[in-house]
Amino acid sequence: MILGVSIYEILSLTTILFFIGIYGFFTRKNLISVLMSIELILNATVINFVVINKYMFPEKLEGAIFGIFIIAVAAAETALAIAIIINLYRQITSVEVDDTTTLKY
Amino acid sequence: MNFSYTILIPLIPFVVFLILGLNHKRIKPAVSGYIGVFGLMASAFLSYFTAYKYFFTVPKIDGIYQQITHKTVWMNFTDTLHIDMGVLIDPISIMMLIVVTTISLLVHIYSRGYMKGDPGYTKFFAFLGLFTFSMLGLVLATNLFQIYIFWELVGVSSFLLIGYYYTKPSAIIAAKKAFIVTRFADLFFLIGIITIGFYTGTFDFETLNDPTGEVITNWASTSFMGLSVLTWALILIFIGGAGKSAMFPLHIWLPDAMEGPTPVSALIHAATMVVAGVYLVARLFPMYYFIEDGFALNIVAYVGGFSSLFAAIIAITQKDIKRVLAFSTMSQIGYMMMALGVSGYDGHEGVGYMASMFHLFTHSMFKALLFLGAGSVIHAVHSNMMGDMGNLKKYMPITNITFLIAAFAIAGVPPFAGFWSKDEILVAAFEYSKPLYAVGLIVAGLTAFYMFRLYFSIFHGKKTAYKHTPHEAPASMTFPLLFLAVMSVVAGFIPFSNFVTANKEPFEAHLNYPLAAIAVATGLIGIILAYVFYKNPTEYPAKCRKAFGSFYKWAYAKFYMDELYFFVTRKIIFNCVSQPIAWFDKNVIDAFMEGIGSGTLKASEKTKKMQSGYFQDYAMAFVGGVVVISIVLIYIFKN
Amino acid sequence: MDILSLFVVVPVITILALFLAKGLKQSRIVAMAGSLVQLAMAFHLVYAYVKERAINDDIMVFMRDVVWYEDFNIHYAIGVDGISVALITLTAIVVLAGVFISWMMEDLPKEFFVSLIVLATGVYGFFISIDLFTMFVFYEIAVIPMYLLIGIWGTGPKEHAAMKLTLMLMGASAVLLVGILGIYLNSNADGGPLTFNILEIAQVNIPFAAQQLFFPLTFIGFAVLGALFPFHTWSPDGHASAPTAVSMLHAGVLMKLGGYGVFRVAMFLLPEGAMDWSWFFIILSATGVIYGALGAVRQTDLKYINAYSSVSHLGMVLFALLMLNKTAWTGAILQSLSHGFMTALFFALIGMIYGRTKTRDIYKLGGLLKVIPFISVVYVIAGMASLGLPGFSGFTAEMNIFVGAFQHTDMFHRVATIVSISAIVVTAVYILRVIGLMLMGPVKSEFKDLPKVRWYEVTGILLLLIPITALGVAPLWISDLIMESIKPFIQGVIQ
Amino acid sequence: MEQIIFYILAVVIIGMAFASVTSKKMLRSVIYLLFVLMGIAGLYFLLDYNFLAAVQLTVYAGGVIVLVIFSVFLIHHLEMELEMANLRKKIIAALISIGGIATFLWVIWNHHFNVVENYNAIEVRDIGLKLLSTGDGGFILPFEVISILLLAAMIGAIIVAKSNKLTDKNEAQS
Repeated sequence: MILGVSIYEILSLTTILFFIGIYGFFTRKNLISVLMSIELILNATVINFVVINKYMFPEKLEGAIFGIFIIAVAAAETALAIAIIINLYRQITSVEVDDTTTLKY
Repeated sequence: MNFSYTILIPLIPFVVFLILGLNHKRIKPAVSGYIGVFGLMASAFLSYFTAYKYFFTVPKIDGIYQQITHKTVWMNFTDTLHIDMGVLIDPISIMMLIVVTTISLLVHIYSRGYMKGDPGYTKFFAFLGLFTFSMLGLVLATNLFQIYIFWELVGVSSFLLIGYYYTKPSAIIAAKKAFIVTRFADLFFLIGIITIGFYTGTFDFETLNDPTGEVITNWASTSFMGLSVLTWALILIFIGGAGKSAMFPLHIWLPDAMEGPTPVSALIHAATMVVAGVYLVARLFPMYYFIEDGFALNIVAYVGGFSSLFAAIIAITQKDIKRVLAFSTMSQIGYMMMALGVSGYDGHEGVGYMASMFHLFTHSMFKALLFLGAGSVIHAVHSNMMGDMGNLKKYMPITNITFLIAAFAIAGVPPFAGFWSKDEILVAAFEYSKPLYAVGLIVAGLTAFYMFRLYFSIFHGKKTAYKHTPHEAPASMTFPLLFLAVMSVVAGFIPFSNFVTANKEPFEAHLNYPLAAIAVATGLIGIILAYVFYKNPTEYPAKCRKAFGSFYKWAYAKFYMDELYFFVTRKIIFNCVSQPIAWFDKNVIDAFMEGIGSGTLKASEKTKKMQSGYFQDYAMAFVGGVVVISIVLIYIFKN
Repeated sequence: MDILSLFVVVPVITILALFLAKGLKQSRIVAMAGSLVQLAMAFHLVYAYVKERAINDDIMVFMRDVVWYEDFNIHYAIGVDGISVALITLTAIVVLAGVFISWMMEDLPKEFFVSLIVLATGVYGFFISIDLFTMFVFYEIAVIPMYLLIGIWGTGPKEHAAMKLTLMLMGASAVLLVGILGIYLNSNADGGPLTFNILEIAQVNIPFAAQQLFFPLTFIGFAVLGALFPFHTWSPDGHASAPTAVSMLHAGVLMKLGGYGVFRVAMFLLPEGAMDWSWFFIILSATGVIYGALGAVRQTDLKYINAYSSVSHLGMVLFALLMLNKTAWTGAILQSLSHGFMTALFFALIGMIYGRTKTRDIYKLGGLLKVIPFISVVYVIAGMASLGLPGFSGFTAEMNIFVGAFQHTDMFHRVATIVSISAIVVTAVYILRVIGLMLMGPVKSEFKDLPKVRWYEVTGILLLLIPITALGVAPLWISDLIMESIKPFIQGVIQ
Repeated sequence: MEQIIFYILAVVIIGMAFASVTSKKMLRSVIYLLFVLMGIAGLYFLLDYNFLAAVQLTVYAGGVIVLVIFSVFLIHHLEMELEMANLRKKIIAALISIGGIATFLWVIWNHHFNVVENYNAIEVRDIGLKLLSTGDGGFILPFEVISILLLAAMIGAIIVAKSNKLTDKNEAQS
């Protein structure tokens, strides 16, 4: 627990962080930037896990462990994503979202 | 008395039709002519035999000729209402049998000469067979529906024969017109039949025509717009008859029908089919007479009278000989209709009925003769127009004589056949209504005039230079002429009132001398006028034409009836109904249905833009959706 | 194997055999053999039916019932009465004629015949089913090959036509499905189990409110296939693009499914709804009768003329069904048969003319009577039959309809009847117009020598022409056969 | 004191996050992100989750960010201006985000959390035991799964990134 800081404030912080990530995810046109936005989102989530664990169930460890898992998965995901991005760059010499619209209609 | 063999009378021509029609490529023309002629000969013989047997061997009950029927159910409508097929033998059907088979036989013989060398020779005889079959079926019909069935078949064989020269546009149009106009009339006929069937529960003539029966005595039990429903039905049926018999205003097809080969005109459009309407009214005469006290019969009388006058006036002005004859036919049929209309029922009161049938009989003889004679002339001159003819008596003596006899007969000069029948009609009309009598008299005069105008312009008059010298027709064509000429003379002496009467009870008819004298005088005046005008080329016709001015023009244009119909059908029905419907179908109904389709397409075209391929857009939609749904859920579950 | 299931099995065997066939020559022989067997079966069925009917008094005979999907009580239930027997015979004849007419189908012959026979299977199945669900399934089987047949083997804007036709019919089946499910869900009104079986439902008194609600759905669902005005527009486009044999089968057989369905499902199961709604549909169908005829007058494409003529004639069928009496219903069935043969004949002839002249515009054609006399003469005969000439099937049917329609004495029915009757004049106009322009007249130079008619064409034509004449000349036995079968149905309405 | 640190951290995190998603320079954006991650690590320290904070720092700040920076180096010129979405899209995204924030905040602030007063720190040992525990509530299975996942991801990343052959083939085709 942080002295003088209620769970509401921390959750508000994570919410804002989460939606900043969302905003970035929507507006960025570069794949790497999009990836970074995803990191923001994930981090916001991890904080939530941890905070709720801390504030409401201090005897338990699940929140923290999940946080670790998420970080691990996020790392793996980032590694893969960057591999894909680099590969993509090799193929089309671009990592812009505009050039990867094969899902179109 | 067993008369079931009479079924053979129509069936023989039908078999001829089948044989010739199915094998028309294989049978040689010479053979097919003989097949037709012999078939008809058999039919004719059978009908003569039937006439003899019926009139002279079947005993009359209470002095009334019996009606003999043989029939079998053909189709069931309801438990009580059904169509029968069969034969009905009574005086008028026998008379019609004789007329039809005789004329048809003569036309068959005549056609062997007339159609010689025609590529469709066999087909022609096949059609003649079909027509004869249908007409005989009509004549022998035992009920209204059977008559309707054969009525239609007659119509279609008429269509086929008018359109016989099917590569000629005018023939096609004429055939179409004939069929459609009569079909239009048949529509009313059909409605009339169904009405009668519904309200009386039967189509059968025997039941319908029984003067003491349920149908006739109960006519007042139903009413529609002030009249008995049965009266309406009879009027509708008369419209059907008027269509086939070319009564005003449904006559417009008849003059055009002359596009067919001349023997066809003689058979169908002069002697037999066109009198079907008269026959129909005569067949239902007790109904016409008793129901609503003869209201429908009055209409018959006036329509007949008017048509007769109307046609006679037009006939004077026409230049095509076959059209003159066509209008003459129409006029004479109007006469018959009028005679039926003015007739009473019992005994001597029924003289109009008798006269009508008598006139039908004699008319068929001399009108067929006139047509066949005209055919012979056309055959020789290769033209229909009076202007191309003249002084033919020199080249065609037999045709000349026979034509003259026929002209005398139709003009009502004693002792030729027309005189006797026409006289009876005038007597009946005189007793019934003076205006109709006057009409009849005027028509008699006009008839004599235009007939002799025709005669003189063809056989006398100016000396025309012919490209090919006309010559008398071959024996196969002159024999029918001579035969019919004899008939035109002697037919009048048949004591018709002994055989055919309204109530089937023979009576003694005798000449009404004053009236006969007036009629003959009128006829003679007409003939003399024609002699003066047309014996040699004179100025009079032109002067008269001028004197009548626009009236002449109107009459020459057949009072613009064709144009009127043309206007109604082409301009109003086609352009104002059919065209808009086609437009409506395409631009409203179909467009609406297509609109559903293309609307969906357009909507999808628009919405597919959302499928932009940018994963961010999908994510945006997803998150937006989550947010919106959350808000909605929160709103709902807040409380 | 019972006598009715064979009608589904034999076409399926034919289809399997067709898969083994190679090329046009083999596939057409196989298709012909299959259709011939079906025709023989149809004749045998007529014979067996007449024999069975003499000793069996049930509504349906040759019944058979196999559970198909138990949870919803769906059965493969089959049975026939005189009406279905007549229509099955019609189908068999038209299918065989269609095979003959497609004798020279160069394009993917195997697939063509397969689709054709799939269609026939659906139609047979539809006619023998007495279970609503099975019926619906067969209905869909019959409708769907249409898309392929028009889309692949058609001419002109075929994709559009095929799409339009299929979509409109699918839309109709959607409505129909709602109607059928509505009937199904109300089939326990008397306390019994839910059922799709027609005969069982007929015993149930479905509540009036439900009848009122589901009758129009069922009626429209079927009647769209019967070209009910204003849902007829798929038919002209569809026919114009379809290949000959498909037009024949479609107009000749498939469109009959509409009238049959209306009769067997809508009228039989929902009689009160029918009475309640009849005025509305009478207006539509009578409009369709005269409207189709007038529409045909102005068309120039032979197939369009015929399609509109079908709208008119089938409008007559629906009109007659709505008259709700025995005579009119007999007329309706007769008209279905008659129209089936006639229109199939027409389309066959049009196909032959088109195949020779490469045009269907009546203003471009002319004088064909001289060049191809056989086809032309048959065309005239078919035309005469179509305009209701006595001696042909159209006449007997129409007279039954008119006499039946006249049994209603009120003004509304009278007017509607007279409007419908007056269509016969308009029919004469457009038939004669075609005959006058196309067959008669001077021979045009470009059509001076057209190929002679071939044996398979003659066979196809005669197959259709003979029944038309037979029905017209001796209608008594068939009309009695039908009337007999109608009796149980009419009782529902009279009550 | 802790309150003040928290607010400073919060401002840093949000400010840097915002800068990270709006910056037009790629590398700066990455650096901003680094600050965000470090701020979050600070938050964990504040919450007495020291191990987690360490993991956050090593994995994220140390691993991921470096990976990202390298890839940026591979792909971009350093001073390249990033292309941004058009204004309309930005506004819609902003609206959705603000709507989402509003909804979430409303929910959070309207919810009563059962907060338990406590100040006990979590030992690394506890986490390790819990992770490897095979007993009740033990995380051995997820742990193993994660390790396999990481392995798979690693191999996958190598294969994807090194698929020269595929590239050659594609180029040859095109």
